[in-house]
This record gives sequence, structure tokens and C-alpha cells, in this order.
Amino acid sequence: MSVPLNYALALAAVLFVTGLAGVILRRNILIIFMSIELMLNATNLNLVAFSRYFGNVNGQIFVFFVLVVAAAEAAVGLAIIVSLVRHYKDSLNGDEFNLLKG
Amino acid sequence: MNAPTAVFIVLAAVAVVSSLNVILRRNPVHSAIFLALTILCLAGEFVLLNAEFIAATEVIVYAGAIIVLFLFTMMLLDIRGGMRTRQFQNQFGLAAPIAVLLVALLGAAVGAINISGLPAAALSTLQAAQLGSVQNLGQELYSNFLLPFELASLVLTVGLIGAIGLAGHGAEDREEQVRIEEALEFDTKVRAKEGGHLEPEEELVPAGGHHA
Amino acid sequence: MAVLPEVVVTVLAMLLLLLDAVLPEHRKSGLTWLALLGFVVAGAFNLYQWGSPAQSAYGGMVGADNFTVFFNTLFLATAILVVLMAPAYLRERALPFGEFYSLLSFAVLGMMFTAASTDLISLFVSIELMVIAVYILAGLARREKRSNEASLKYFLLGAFASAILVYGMSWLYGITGQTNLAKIAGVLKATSLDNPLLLMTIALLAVGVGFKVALVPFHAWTPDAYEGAPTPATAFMSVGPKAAAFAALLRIFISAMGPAQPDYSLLFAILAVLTMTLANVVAIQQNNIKRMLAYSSIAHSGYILVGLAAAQPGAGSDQVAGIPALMFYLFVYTFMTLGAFAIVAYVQAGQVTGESFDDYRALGRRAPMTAIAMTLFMLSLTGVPPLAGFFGKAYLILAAVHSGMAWLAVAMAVNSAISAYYYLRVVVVMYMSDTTERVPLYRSPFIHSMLAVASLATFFVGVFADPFLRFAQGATLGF
Amino acid sequence: MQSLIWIIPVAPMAAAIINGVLGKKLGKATGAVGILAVAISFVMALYVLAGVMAAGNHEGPLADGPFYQWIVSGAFNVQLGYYIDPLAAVMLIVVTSVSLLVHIYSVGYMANDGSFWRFFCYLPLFTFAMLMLVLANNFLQLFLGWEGVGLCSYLLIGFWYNRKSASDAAMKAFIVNRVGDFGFTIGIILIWLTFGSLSFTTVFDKASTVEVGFLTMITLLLFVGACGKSAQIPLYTWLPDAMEGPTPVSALIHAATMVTAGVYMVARMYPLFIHTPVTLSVVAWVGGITAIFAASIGLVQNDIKRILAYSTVSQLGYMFLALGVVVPVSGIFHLFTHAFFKGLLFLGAGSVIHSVEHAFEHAGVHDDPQNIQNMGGLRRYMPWTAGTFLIACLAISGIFPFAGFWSKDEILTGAFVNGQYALYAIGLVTAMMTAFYMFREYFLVFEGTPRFDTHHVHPHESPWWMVGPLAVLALLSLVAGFAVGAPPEHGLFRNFLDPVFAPVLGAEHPETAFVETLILIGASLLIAVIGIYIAMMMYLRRAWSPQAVSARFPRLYDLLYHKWYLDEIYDAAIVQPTLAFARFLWGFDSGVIDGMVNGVGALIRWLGQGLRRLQTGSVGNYALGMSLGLLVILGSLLLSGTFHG
Repeated sequence: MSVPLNYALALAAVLFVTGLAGVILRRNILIIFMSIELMLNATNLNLVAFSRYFGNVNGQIFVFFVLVVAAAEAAVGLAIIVSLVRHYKDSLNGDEFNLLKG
Repeated sequence: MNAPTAVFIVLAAVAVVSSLNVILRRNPVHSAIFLALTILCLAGEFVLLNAEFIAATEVIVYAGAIIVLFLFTMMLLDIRGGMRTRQFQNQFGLAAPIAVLLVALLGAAVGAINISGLPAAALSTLQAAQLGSVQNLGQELYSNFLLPFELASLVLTVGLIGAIGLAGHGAEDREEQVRIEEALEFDTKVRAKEGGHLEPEEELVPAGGHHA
Repeated sequence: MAVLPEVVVTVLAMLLLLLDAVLPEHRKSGLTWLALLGFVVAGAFNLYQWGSPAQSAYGGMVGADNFTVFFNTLFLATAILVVLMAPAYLRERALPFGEFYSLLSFAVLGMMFTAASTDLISLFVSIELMVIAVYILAGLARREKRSNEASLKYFLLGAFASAILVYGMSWLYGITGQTNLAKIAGVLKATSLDNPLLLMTIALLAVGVGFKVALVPFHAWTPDAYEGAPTPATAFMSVGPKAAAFAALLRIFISAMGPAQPDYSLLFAILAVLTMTLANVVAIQQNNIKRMLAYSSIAHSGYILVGLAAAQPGAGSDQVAGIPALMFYLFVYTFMTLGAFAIVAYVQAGQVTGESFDDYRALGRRAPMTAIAMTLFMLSLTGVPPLAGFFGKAYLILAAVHSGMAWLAVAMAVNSAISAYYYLRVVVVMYMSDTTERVPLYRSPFIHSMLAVASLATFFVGVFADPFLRFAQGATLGF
Repeated sequence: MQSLIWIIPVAPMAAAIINGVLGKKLGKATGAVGILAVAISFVMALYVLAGVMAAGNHEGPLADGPFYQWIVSGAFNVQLGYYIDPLAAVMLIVVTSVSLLVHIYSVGYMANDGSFWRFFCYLPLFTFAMLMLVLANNFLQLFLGWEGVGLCSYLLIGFWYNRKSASDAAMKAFIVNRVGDFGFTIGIILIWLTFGSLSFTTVFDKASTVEVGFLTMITLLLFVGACGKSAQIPLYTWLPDAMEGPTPVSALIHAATMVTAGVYMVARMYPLFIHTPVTLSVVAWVGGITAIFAASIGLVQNDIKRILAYSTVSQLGYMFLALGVVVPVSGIFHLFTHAFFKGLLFLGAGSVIHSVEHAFEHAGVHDDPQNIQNMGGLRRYMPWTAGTFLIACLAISGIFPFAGFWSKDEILTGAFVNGQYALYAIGLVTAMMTAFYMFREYFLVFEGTPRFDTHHVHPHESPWWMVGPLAVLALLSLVAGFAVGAPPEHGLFRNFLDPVFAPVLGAEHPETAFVETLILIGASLLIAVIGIYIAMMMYLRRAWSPQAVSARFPRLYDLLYHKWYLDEIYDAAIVQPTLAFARFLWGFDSGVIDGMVNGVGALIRWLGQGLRRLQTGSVGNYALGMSLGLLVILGSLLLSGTFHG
């Protein structure tokens, strides 16, 4: 006996929207970034659940690659944030970076 | 309700609460800790879904690498300044209903899932256990998924270049920056004038040292 | 060997990385020649594969077919042109050559695999390889605030969109149980499509890829990122990743989800109209030429999307069909847009600013050949016959009409009329105004040869459109 | 013949390329290159004409084929071809001959201009585009030429870009034309949709099989394009402004050739238009109203070129009127004669401006060299210009036996015979106004006493480079009418063009009785004479001042009083209200219609300004926009059952 598919999908959907809400609600760019990680993890849960459901391994392989990409994205993203905050503005507030607009 | 389902629901509840904490906490360090907690819960769910290897990888990559990276970044930067200002966007009033509506829509879609309409495989316990094993995944990764695997290594290489290229240079940039910043500040002023034409004598006269 | 061009580009990327670390500073301009050589060799291998029977490689991860060859040609041409336009700008701004070229190579590699991917997993990894490299390219001028900011915005929103995209992919896997695009199509064809999950999947995927090709309302990053990024990187971003994202769009929505076509056709048609209209209207208001071109590139995404909306899978090559129209337009778009950005880079290389319309005053007198080239690009972007842009638009319009969406064709015609306003403004400034400016323009054989190639292509793809159209049509036979 | 047709457009294109690339080195030699190229085209056009004439009565095109297969990919088949029939032959002759004369004239006119070579790059380029348009055997090529002439017109109006008014006018011309082109584009799209082909022959063959309502829509859209290019209401505003360009350009592009492209297009599409009575009456009424409207504005203008510009708009209205009342041959005939006398008028005006400008400059006078109130008595200084100008004025006024008489009379007769009495009346009134303002211009410029300081200002006759073309055009304005137009309705011109239109028009058009013809001719002649007479009384004799005259000739006072009394009644009842109305229209023109055209632009700009604010620069806002997009797409996809195909 295993966990019903719907439960996992529902949890994934909730986590996904939580992450999405974090992105659009928060001003702190670090927290925005963490919210994006939440969304990626929701995806992972989805994939693992479907993988179990279909009994094929592709979903889990997909998760593996999502993890790798997330790691690379984190490295680059945090580097961008560090560079930005050090060179430009001592602030983590996403709204304050608005030289470019219009 | 069977035991795995019960465990699943408990972990799910913890995951949801801690994920809410990720997005609602004032201090990003707390958010990061709660992110780690969420990820641990998810790893638990993965085990319940017969994905042991992925669960382990998730813990290692996220808790071990990504969140540590976040914490290091916070050490490098002054996060207290960010904590003193308002935490939420002005668009809260719009953003909150959007989030609620999206939950509703995704919930409706998930609720409407027609299990019988989907192609499914009934797995025996043994098959299920083998599904997420290291052996099984390794075999797939090094045969069918060799190409994405190689590409993934390139992705990581690019991540490395980015990290070094963007954040690896510190104070030595500072002097060079002064020159360019002045020139660009000047450019920004031109933009503010909305296309007003420059007189040539104004050309390239930097606005004297008002940068930090 | 199916992926030979990709292998060459990989080796090139690694080699550039290595030499960048090893070579002394004054020898680094030699990297330009190496990059050129690498891309040309890859291009030669690539074109050699044209017409060879379609095959699948690496366990169904990538396909080697004419579609791939077409897009690889586009990507490698883009890379070569960007390498040619970059040195003047990079030297002037003291930006690192090695990093720029190696990141460019990695991005091109990602683009090539994106177009070649026949599996969701390799597609996702390739797209990410491309965009991560481009995030860094956008922020390469790390001492400039605007470049920092461009990179941050592009990164945060890009990661957000990627998360939505991959969530959509997980659903696509979820409703079919497959990651291979052809197998997904098979399942979708076999099972009933009456499934709200399919619609949700379409929505999520459309948003995810829509971000990468800059469709309204997922376009907001584009003007900011384009304006702030170093100009050669902007030029690259406006063409390469966009073309790759369109390839991904075709792979996902035609190869995999072709059977669900009626569900998304109208969606894309509406997005196309929204995109071109908003972008054109806002472009009129711009005073910064890079920003104007950014909005122009958004508008062109809208035009190109018309091809997808009008796509009818299975249409024979004797019909005016959406997909070849889309691909032909991408081909045309590549040269004219790269050319326009190259001129921005050229004007900027000689002076610190060079982004406002005023910097183009009397360019017709200061640099006649450059001004003629710019006029050519602007007219082609407007869609004035007999330049390449005209045929691209005409073909798209006819495809829209052919698939019964005459209103879409009308919207495109209206927009093309609006766009004349801001493109011609550049021409007017160049020829019909005077300046006391005496800043000399930068001279670089690289950039001059780049401009020559781009303007000749813009002209000849229009005047001798037939072989190029056949090229695009030949590349779509797989669909 | 067919194997050589490609030379006609290619020669000017080659000249444009040569002059464009080597222009700076060639200097004045660019003029020779241009003249030579256009002369070659002209000779070839004559050759084509001879071929067409030799072929005699031949239904359908004499030659229809590609000289370059542009795109041959399946259904998307585009070619550059030629479609030779009498109509095309006539247009080829008009375009190449006027272009040749204008090229020659420009050598003199532009002699002192620093951008001489640039001018001689654009001018052949224009000729090339115009010839492509005329030769087109498919809609895409037509559109290509259409856009090409628009672009060249834009470049040439803005030729003296240092003047802000010139670059503004260029921009305006381009944008107003884009509005027309937009309708044209959609018309072409619909044609492709309906007929599945863009080739003229295919489309014409299938014309009768298409539902009339749909055909009406198509033809109306095509006519919108024609309105833009041929400056008809409401898209005519660009043409008067276009006078900012050098005068030879005004003569070639904005009088003789490009602006007639709309007329040519409608005539070429007559197999479509003939099936749609609604469109035809729209064409007729737009033409008629434009004719009278522009003519009445012309009454009160003082700029020597602006009068001619309004006159051109008015005459183009005449041509559309002819097409609308189903006498297409007369419309084309008027196009033919108009090209000569209007070209002549513009070149004459250019000669005057050229001379007066130099004279003013020399004397240090800062008056406007284009204002006819600053001229007068110029006939003594420049007799050739004056003489040829007078011939052109007589021609345009429709005085026997000048060219305009024949063509204008045919149009009016056609309108009358086909029962369009209202349009006939409009045409008649317009004819009077035309005669009036043309002679007003002539008298104010060339006759009377000079209104400039004759001691310091010494205008000269223009050089032979300029006078030569004037003389040639004057000769043509004199003979082009009766040589091919007499006797009315049975002239050479009609017989020549009949193979084009007779099969289309079908039934024989009503034959007019000889007496009727005579009466109609008499009426139009009379009305022209009245117009000239009023102008003469007002501006030559200055007879409006009763006190002066009565004091000088007391005996004649009583006799003449009544005459003046009549004149004054006429003045009070007709002339003054007309002038007032014309002033009102002038205000309406610059205020409302211009305002409408500008208003659309302003609306778009305002919209852009508002939408631009959405781009706030904040990442959070952008992400919100994306989420909103996701929500809307997801919501509408999930909620709408109909969406699912």
C-alpha cells in the first residue's frame, strides 16, 4: 500500500503556490530566491509522485537534473546578488534596484 | 488509512507550515532554516514514494550545499539593513488574491484528476522498492540519460564560472568602478532629460564625486 | 556522428576557458580568432549534415534532423556575428574577453541542444545551460550598476519562469507518463484529451517558455535586461536564446503536444496580438535606442508567435504554413536585429554613452556606410519591401490568413504600421538632423565586416528569398 | 519585345546604384548617368508602345510573365513580372517621359546644391520603383513598387532636412501613406484569401465568381490605399505639405506619377471594381468631393506651389470621379494629359522660385520667394517661363484646343451621359474654380506691375537646362489632347485603350448625340471662360475698385455701374461666400482633418506613455505581472468549455 497520488500532488501544488506567493509578496531578494527554490521542490515532489505512480524511473531522473540545475542556479544567483550588493547598493530590497525602467 | 499515508500527512503538514515560515519570516536566516526543514520533510515524502536515492540527493544538495550557500551569502552581506525596512511589496493587496486564486485553480485541476483515465502501472512491493534504488537510477543515468548527465556537468561548470566571474573580484574593482560610475551617472542624467540634446561643451564632464 | 557540431562547440568552450586562465593579458585578443574558428568549423560540420536522414541519438535524448541543422545554423551564425561585434566594445569597456567568449560558447551549446532535444529532461537541462550562461553574460560588466541590475532582474525572473516551466513539464510527464516528446505525442493522441490537467499543463508551459521568448505579460524583464547588459550580450540575448526558446516552443507544442493543437492555437494568437501591440506602442515612447530595440524585439516575438498560432501540424510543404513562416522569420530576424545592435555597440564603442537617439544625429554624414546599414536594418524591421523583413512578415501574414485567422493578420498589419514610427525616427535622426558632435567613431575591421555580413544578408535574403525559404521549409518536414 | 522588357526598370535601378555608391566621386556626372538611364527606359517604353500598337485589338494582356522568379515555394509564389497591355504602355510612356524631362530640368535646378549626387540617386530610384509598380503582374510586386515610391517620396520630401518643416512633412507623408497602405495590405490579404493567388490574371478571371459583398469589401480596402497614395479625402493632407521637397520632385512625384498610382491601381483593378456598384459610387463621390473641396481651398492660397498642390488633389479627384462614373478611359486620359500640364506648371513654378529666390538673395530681400503676393510682372523677366506657364494654365482650365480640354470634357460628358447629374454639376463648378485659381496665380505672378523692388531685385530667365523641358512639356500640353483625343469619344486614345476596358465594361456605353456633345462642350468651355474672366477682373484689371474707375471715366460710369453691380452681386452672392467657405475649409483642413490624423498618432503616444508606467523597474511588480498572466491564462483555459476544440 502506498500514498495516494492525489495527496502528493496537492501538497506539491500548495508548496508551488506558497513559493509563488513568496516571490510576489516579498521585497527581500534572498527570500524571493528561496521562494523559487520552494517552487522547484514542489516540482520535485510532483515528479517523484508520478514516477511512483507510473512505475517508471524518468521522473526521478528528472528530479536529479532539477537538483543539479538548482545548485548551479544557486551558485550563479547568489554570486549575482553578492556582486550587486557589494558594487551597487547596500540593500537587499528588490524594489530599490530600479535604474532601469520605463 | 494506512501507515505510510498517515506519515505522509504529518510530514506534509510540517512542510506546509515551515514553507509558510520561509516566505513570512522577517529574518532571511530563519527563512533559510525553515527552507531546510521543508526540504527534510520533502525528503521524507520521497522515501515514502520509493525514491530513496533522490531523497538522499535532495538532502545533500539542498541542505548540504544550497542552503549553506545561502547562509554564507548572508554572512557576506549585511542582512540587518534589509530587515529594518518593510518586508512586503506594496502590491500585497493584489498579490494575495492571486495566490489564493492560483491555489484554488490548481486545487481544482488536481481534484479533477481522473486517475482511471491515466495510463498506470501497478507495481509490486519489490518493483516499487527497486524503482528508486541507486542501482536502477545509476543504470539509467549512465545509459539512456548520459547526454543530460554530461550537459549537467557543463551547467555546473558555467555555475562555477559565474560564481568566480561575478563575485570573485572584490576591492580591486572599486577604483575602476569610480570612473565608469561617473560616466554612467552622467548618462542617467541625460535619460532624465528625456532626450534633451546635449551641448558639446557639456560632453563628458563628470558629475563630481557624489557617489558613495 | 550526429552531434559533431555540438562537440566542437564544447571543446571550444573548454579551450577558451583554459586559455583565458593561461594566456597573458595582452595575448587575449587572440581568443577572438579562436572563437571565430571554432564556430566556423562547427558551422561547417553542421551544414554538412543537412539532408541526411533524421536519426535519434543518446537514447532518444536528441534528434539529428534538418530542424536541428536549421537552428544550429542560426545559432552559429549568431555566435559568429556576436564574436565579430564584441571586441571593440569589450576592449573599450575593459571587459574580460575569455569569459565572454566561453560563456557565449556555453550558451550556444545550450541553444544547440535545446533545438535538438527530443526529451523533456534534455530539453530542460539544455535550456538551463543556455540561460544560466546568459545571466552571467548580462552581468559581465560587473562594475556597472546597470549591468548588475540587469543581471539580477533577468536572473530572478528567469529562475521564477524556469520554476513554472519545469512544474509544467512535471505535469506533462504526469499526464502521459513519458518524457520523450514523440511518446508524449503518442499518448496524447491515443487517450482522450478532455482533461483539465492538459489545459493546466498548456498554461504552465506557455508561461514558462513565453518568458524566454518575451511574450506580454511575461516580457517585463526584457527592456531592463537588454538595456543594462553589455551591448554585444544584449545583441546575443535578443536573438540566440529567443530563437532557441522558439525551437523549444516548437518541440514542446508541435512535436509533443501537436495533438492538442486546438487548445493552444487561440491562446497563442491572443498572446501574439497582446505582445506586438503593447511592445510597439511603448516603443514609440523610448528615447534610449537599446531600450527601443528591446521593445522592438518583444514586438517581433509577437510576430513570430503568429507562426505558431497558425501552425497546422501535418500541412504539406505546398501550403503556406505557420511553422516554416515562423522559422523563416527567425532567420531574417537574426540578421537585422544583430545588425541593429551591432551598430549600437559600434557607436557606443567610441563614446561612453551612445544610447540616446541624439547620439545618432547626423550619423549619415559622420559614418555614411554605417548609416546606410542602419537604415537597411530599420527598414527591414519595419517590413519595407524588398528587404528580408518584408518577406518574413508577408509569409507570416499569409500563414495566418491561410489558417483562418484573418484578424490576426490584420493585427499584424496594424502593428507593422505603428512600428514604422519609431524605426523611421532613427533614420530621421541619422539623416535629417545635425550635430556639433565631433567624437570619432571607433574603427574595427571586425565590426565592419560584421555589419557588412548582416546588411548583405538582410538585403539578399529579401532579394533572393527563395533558397532561404526552402531552407526553412526543408527544416520543418519532420513536423 | 518581351525579352527586353526587364531593361525598363533595371536601367534606372542601375543608375541609382551607381550614383549611390560612386556619387561623391562622380559629382555632376551623376546627372548624366541618371538622364542616360531614364532615356534608355524611355526608348524601351516607346518600343513597348509600338509593340502594343502593332498588336492591335487584343483582349487581355499582350504579355504577362515573370522576369524574375522571386519565391517559388509551393503556394507562396512571388515573382517580378510584367503585365503589358495598352494601359501599362500609356503609363510607361507617361512615367518615363516626365521622369526624363524632370531629370534634365533638375540638372539646372539642383546645380548649386551640395547634395546634387544624392538627388540623382533618389530620382532614378523613384523611377525604378514607379516602373515596377506600373509593370506589376501581381499584387505583391504592385505593393513593392507602391512602398518603394512611398519611400522615395519620403526621402525626397525631406531632401532638405535642415529645414524642420521639410523633415516634418516627410514624416507626415510617410505616416499618412502608411494609413492608406494598411487598408491596401488588408485588401491584398483578403484577395489572397479569396482567390488563393496574387497574380492579376488569375484574380481577374475569378472576379465574377466571388460574392459581391465580399468583393465590395476588398475593393473598398484597395481604394483606401489609393486614397492614401493619390491624396484623396481624408488622406490628402500630406500632399500640400509635401511641397517642402525640391520642385522637380513635386513635378515628378507629387503631380505626374506617384500620386497617380492610386488612379492607375483602381483602373488596373477595374475587373474587380466593375462588379461592385457600391464601391464605384464611393469612388465617384470621394473623387467629386475631393475635387471641389481642394479646388475651393486653392482659391485662397498664396504659396505658388501650394496652389498647385491643391490643384493636383482636385484633379486627382476628377480622375477618380471618372473611374467612379464608369468612364475609366477618360480618367486615364486625364491622367495622361494632367501629367504633362501639371508637370509643366510645377516646373514653371520651380523656374519662378529658382529665379526669384536668387534675385531676392542677391538683393538682400527677405521676402518669401514662394508667395505670389511678392511677385507680379515677371513675364518681362522670364518670357519663356511665362509663356509655357500660360499654356499650362489654359490646358488645365480646359480651353480648346489645349490638352486639358479634351480629357476634362470627356469626364464631364461621361458623368452627364451616365446620369450622374450631381457629380456633373460638381465637376462643372470645380472646372470654374480651377480656371479661376490658375489664372489668379498666372496674373499675380506674371502680369501686372511687380510688387517687389524693381531697382534692386532682378529676376532672370532660368538656364536652358530648365527651359528646354518646359518647352517640350508646353508642346505636349498643347497637342496631347487633340492629337489623341479628337474627335471626342472616338479618339486614338480611346481606341487604343478600349481593348483593356471594353471587355470589362461589357455592354456598349450609351452613344451621345452630336448636338448633346456640342452643348456639353459649350457648357464646360463657358464655365472655364467665366472663371478666367473673374480672375482677370479681380487680379489683372483690378476692376473691383468702383470709385477709382468712376472718377476716371465719369461718362462710362452708368454703363459700367451695372456691370459692376452684377459683379458685386456675383461677388457678394457667390465669390465672397465661396471665399469665406474656402477659408473655413482651409481652417477645417488644418484643424480638423489634420487634427484627426495627428490625433491618432497622439492617442498612440499617450497610450504608450501610460503603458510605459507599467514598467516600474521593480522585480516584484514584474513577477506579479507574470503571475497575473498565469492566473488569467489558467483561469480562462480551465473555465471556458468552448475553448476546447
